[in-house]
Amino acid sequence: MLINIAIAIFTLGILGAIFGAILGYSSLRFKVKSDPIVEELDAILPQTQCGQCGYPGCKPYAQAIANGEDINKCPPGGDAVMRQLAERMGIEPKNLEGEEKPKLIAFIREDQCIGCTKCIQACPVDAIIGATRQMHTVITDECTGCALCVDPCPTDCIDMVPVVLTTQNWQWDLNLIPTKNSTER
Amino acid sequence: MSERQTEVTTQQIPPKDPAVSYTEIAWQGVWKNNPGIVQLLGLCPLLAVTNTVTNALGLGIATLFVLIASNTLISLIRSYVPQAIRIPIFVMIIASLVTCVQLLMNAFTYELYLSLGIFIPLIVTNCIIIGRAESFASKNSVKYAAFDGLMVGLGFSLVLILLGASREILAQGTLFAGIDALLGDWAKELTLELYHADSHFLLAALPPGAFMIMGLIIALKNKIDQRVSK
Amino acid sequence: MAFISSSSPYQRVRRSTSEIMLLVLLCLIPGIFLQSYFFGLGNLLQILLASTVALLSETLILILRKRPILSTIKDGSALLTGVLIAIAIPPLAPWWIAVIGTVFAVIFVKQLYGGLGQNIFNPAMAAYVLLLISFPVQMTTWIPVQSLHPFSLTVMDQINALFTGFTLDGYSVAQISTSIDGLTMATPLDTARNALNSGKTISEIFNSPEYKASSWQAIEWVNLGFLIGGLILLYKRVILWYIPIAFLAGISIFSFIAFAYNPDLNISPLFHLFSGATMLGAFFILTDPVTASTTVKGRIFYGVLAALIVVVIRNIGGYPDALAFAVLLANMCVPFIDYYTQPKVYGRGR
Amino acid sequence: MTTTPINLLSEEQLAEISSGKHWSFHGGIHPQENKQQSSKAIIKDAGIPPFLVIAVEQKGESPLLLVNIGDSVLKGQALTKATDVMVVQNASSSGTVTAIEKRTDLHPSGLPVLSVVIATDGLDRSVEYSRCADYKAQTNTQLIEKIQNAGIIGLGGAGFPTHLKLAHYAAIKLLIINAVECEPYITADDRLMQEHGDEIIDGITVLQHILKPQLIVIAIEDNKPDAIAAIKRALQKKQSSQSANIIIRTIATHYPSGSEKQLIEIITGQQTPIGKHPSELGIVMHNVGTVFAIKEAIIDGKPLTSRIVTLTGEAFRKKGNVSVRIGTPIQYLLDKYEFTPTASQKLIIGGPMMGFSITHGDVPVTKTCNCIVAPTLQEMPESPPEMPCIRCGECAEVCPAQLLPQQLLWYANSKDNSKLDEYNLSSCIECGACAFVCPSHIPLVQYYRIAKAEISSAKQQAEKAEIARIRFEHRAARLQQAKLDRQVKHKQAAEKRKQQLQETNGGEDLIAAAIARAKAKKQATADPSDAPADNKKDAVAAAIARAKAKKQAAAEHSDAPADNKKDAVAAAIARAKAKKQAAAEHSDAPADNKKDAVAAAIARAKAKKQQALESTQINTEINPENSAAIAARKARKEQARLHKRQDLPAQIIDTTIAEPQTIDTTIKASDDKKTKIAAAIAKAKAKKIAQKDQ
Repeated sequence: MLINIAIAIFTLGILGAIFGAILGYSSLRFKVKSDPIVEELDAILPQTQCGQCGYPGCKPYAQAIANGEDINKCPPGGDAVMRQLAERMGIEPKNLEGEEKPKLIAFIREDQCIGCTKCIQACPVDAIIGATRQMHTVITDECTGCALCVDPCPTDCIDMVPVVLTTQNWQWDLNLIPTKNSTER
Repeated sequence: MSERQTEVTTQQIPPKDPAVSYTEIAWQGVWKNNPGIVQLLGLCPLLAVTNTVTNALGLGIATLFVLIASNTLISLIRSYVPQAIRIPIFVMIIASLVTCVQLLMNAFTYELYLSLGIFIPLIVTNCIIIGRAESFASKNSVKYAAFDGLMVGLGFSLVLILLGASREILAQGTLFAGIDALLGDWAKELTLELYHADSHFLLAALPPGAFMIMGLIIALKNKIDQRVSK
Repeated sequence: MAFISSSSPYQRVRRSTSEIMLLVLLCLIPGIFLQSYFFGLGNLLQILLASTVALLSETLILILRKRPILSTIKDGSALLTGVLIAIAIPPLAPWWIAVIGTVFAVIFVKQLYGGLGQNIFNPAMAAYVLLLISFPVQMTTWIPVQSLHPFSLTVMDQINALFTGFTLDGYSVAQISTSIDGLTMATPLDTARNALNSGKTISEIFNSPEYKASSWQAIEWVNLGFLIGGLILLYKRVILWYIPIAFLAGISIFSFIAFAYNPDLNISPLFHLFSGATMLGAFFILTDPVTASTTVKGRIFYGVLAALIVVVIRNIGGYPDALAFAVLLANMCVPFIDYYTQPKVYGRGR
Repeated sequence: MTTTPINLLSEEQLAEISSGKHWSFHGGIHPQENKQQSSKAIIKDAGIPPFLVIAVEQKGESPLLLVNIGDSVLKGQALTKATDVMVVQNASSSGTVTAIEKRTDLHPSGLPVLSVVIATDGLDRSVEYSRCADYKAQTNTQLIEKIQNAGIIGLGGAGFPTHLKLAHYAAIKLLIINAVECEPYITADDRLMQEHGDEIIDGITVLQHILKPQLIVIAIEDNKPDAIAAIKRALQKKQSSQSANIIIRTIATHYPSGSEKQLIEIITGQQTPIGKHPSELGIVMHNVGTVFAIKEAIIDGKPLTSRIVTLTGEAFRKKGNVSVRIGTPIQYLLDKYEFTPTASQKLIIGGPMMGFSITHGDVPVTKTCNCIVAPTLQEMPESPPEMPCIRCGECAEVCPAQLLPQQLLWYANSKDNSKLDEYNLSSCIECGACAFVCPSHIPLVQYYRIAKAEISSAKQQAEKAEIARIRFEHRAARLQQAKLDRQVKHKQAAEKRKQQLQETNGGEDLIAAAIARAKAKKQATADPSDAPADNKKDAVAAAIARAKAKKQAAAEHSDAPADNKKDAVAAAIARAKAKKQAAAEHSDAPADNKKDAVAAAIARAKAKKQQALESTQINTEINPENSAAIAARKARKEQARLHKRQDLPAQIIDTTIAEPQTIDTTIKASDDKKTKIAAAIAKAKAKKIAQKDQ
């Protein structure tokens, strides 16, 4: 009886040792060093670089998500981006922190611009051009709508304006067709 | 003004409370994260043996016992287990416990042992047990781990019994048939014959019936949760 | 003045989903007529019962799901499901057979998957399989052809048998199903299978008295009825030829291979084509657009696959007829088939 | 733009085509044609409307305008300047330019585009057209430029600039003249061929001269026997070596055989590869109307100022084809041709299969408008409510692009863009055949259009995001580099100083230097405060001294704040305060520890307010509109403030009012002097800025 028990313990012990050794070895041998997930997450994020997530840009936030940060901190990306992040991370979608706003771009009221270059320094994507004491202007195609330039402006001359609907970017919403002649000056 | 206030309040809320409480464990184990109908773990025995309440109860008790014991043991040794080989160690512990249970059932409830057959040794591979060991017992103190085992086991057993009862009623029109195999001769009295018909709903006794009733139970649970959250 | 804005195209073909369903129902009439001619009015009673239950359960589930009721009921799909189930079950099966089957088909197989257009499985066939597995006795007890009835059955007799299990004179359905010489009646496929299992060869079976007494001729006629209805559907372009032709060709070819291999153990292609639910399946069940493949190649493959399963189960499986199983198994393969049989888009080369 | 053709039609293929063989395409439908409504009457002139609205924006871009408000223009006068891709827009009648503004375009969205409005004088005076009988003496470049200046775009419906299509003249083997007109109701091309067969043949010879194809096929559907006969007659008249390789191909009536890709398949049996241009196969296709316009432009020297429009549908009393000046308001046509609206009236531009509805008549006829259908409700009933897709596969049967519309619908509903791509949504030509046959009345095309628009905007956004990412990374790298550069510069400066120091000592020999250093060291121990012992110490001391000097300078000038960062913080707070007014102003204050900063901020805020006031006054003088905007903003702020206040309990307001006083007193008590100085600085600054602005 005792011998039986001893044999059982011995066998199991040997088995345990062997498998443990294999596992221990493979955990060292096949260690994954870099995390490609950060690049993928960064590709999902809208690249507004607005810092609303609390990180200085989209890449740092992607890094933070990979390290377990919440996925719901990107209002510019909205629900769609959050869902993509959730899918990529394999976690449940969450409610968005902060509200999703329509897409805006910055617009400088040029007659009030004093040429202080503060907005140029604030712009994370170099989408404002101008020089000291010269009027500044926003390159609309490059503007990400992050609104980081609005606060530094000493004369409050930067407005965030919605993107204008044109025949080129119209999304076939039949319910929004005006039933009157719309004349814009 | 209001902006500032919200900022302050969000700062005051701690990020996430890692502390566990008994009520939370019970709530999670039995309802919110029920292993059977929410996590959908251990489906193999869940669907295979729940054709009668007796079988369901037998397997439920066996699983419950193994869960409590394994959670306790693993929690006790958790600080001595090397990270890399924790899984084999857990499995070893669980396997030993299941062997004990199997021997006990063989000794005391032989008929049930026969009718449950392979599903008793299969408890070893039940994801619920290894899952609790990995995600809870190896991170918490003994008392919490043991309680968690009890509650998760209870949650699983309840689903087993519910499924077993519905299938038994639909397929045989009885309840607690053969319960004496589990509880002894006195329990023969417990067997109820609810209705008698020439033809029974055979499908309920078959695996597809188990899937369908399981689906209905999950739907019911989700419905209740929806109601409550409203 | 403001004009209505709407999307192109502004011209449309005037055929709607409900009209398609109605046409299918109309084309079922020849088959139903022949079936009730041979097996009595029980069949019509079942149809009445099943369609009523189908409409009621559809209404109920639509209320629960908070969906528009009238417009959905009007599409006729629930009605069609009910009728198909009623055709498939024995004429004097107890009333609750039709009720359980129809409720299951409409609520579980169709609406719980999201309603019309969303279900994976053919509702009528899924219900048939459920009934066959759960209530094998009731589902395989066919009454003999009317000309062979030991007792004359009035309409009231049949209604009574359906709801209570006994005729007005107190004969049970089991007794009705037993023909003059005391043999239990079953479908020809059933009879053939049982005889095969007891070690007889096919030729022996065909010459045996119990086979001759079985309703094989009637079943052949019924199949012919459904074939006619199906051809009308084809002519009206309600269904396309791919699936029926592929299925019937498949049945002929596979059964011929088996027959050529061993004519003693395997029934002939012609017998395959005109027994069981072959024609009903080819034109009315497999062609259900929701659960069938939608590409041209896919439809052909789908028909052939179903045929293969039917022949295999009929010849070596445990159930006499296999159409319902074949349909369900083929249904499961549809997403896979569709994915791998996509047509080459314009400009992808030929 | 030039593609290198690799799949050119071979000689055998061309021989096969000219031998009379033709092919067919997958799917297609046979809708009710209803062409007889308008095909019988001859083309009439629609007349001169009181005003013309000529849209000048092309694909979202505004060209350079050649006219101003108030200018008088003649018919045929160029309104815009041609660029690479844009054609010239010409005035279509004489009159005065009364406005250049955004007007609703003839576009399904009903959105406005930049347009030139001309009030006509009814005289229809035109610029002098220079006829050019001998166009063959001119080079291709000249001819193509002429076509561009005549403002010719594809008149079949898509409106692709013709001069761009002609630019591929190098490797064209087959020219197809599209006279198929497969859309129901439309008869504009039919009538044109019946009445102007000779001109069309002339236009074809012009194209023949430019493109030099081996074969020209005129494709006409067999439901236009009169047009076929007319073209045949015209061709026979021209019987010469030129027309030897022009053939007329009668094709079966089958929608959408008039679509470019499908017609190419019918004529040649070839499919245009996905994402490629037909010129890849050596094929170019022109609409018969375009050919007519080319003839007028090249031979008669007339720019494109009018087009033939089919007015049809039971709601028109007078149906038929009319020649309409580009820019004529549709309402004018409706009135003139006795349009009687019925219940839930629709007005469709283009055919009933691919056209779009407009919601009012105040839109101009454009060059692509070939038909206006005004159906009664009996003629084209409202589509019944949409029912679920039963996957009947009818749509896949008729799809000329061999797509699986039912799968596309599924993925369009679930917004699965990658799946839509996998199922080739981009190959959809939006012909409407799928929606035409759908028994569940699903407006499939509409779903695909929305999905396509969403995909393209998602693509644009992804591109934009990628650019933003690159720019962000560049900026980050640049800032990093600047930081490094600064460090290097500092180091270099330090080294330079070191060297200079060495150089001053460098005249003497090493020993002397060493002695001197030793001496210096000794001295340093004796007097550490002044003489630097070694170079390093010296540098440090220099730096300290510099810093000190700077500080002093700063103090003297009493202008630049010592710390930029602090200043920025203070400025930010100040701005926030200015915005939030007294209540908000106060809640910020306790957060800041440095009292002088607080005081300075308050002062600055006040100064800023004053400045803002001043600037508003200035603006009032300069730009009334702007000041209005500012006033509106102010009003909004005020409103927001009031709103906030109402939300707050009375107590909080009380305390917020009470607290500033206490703080002020504490500030006064402890640091009165500092505060005053800071305030003074702030005021001075504000004044300066104000002056600058003035």
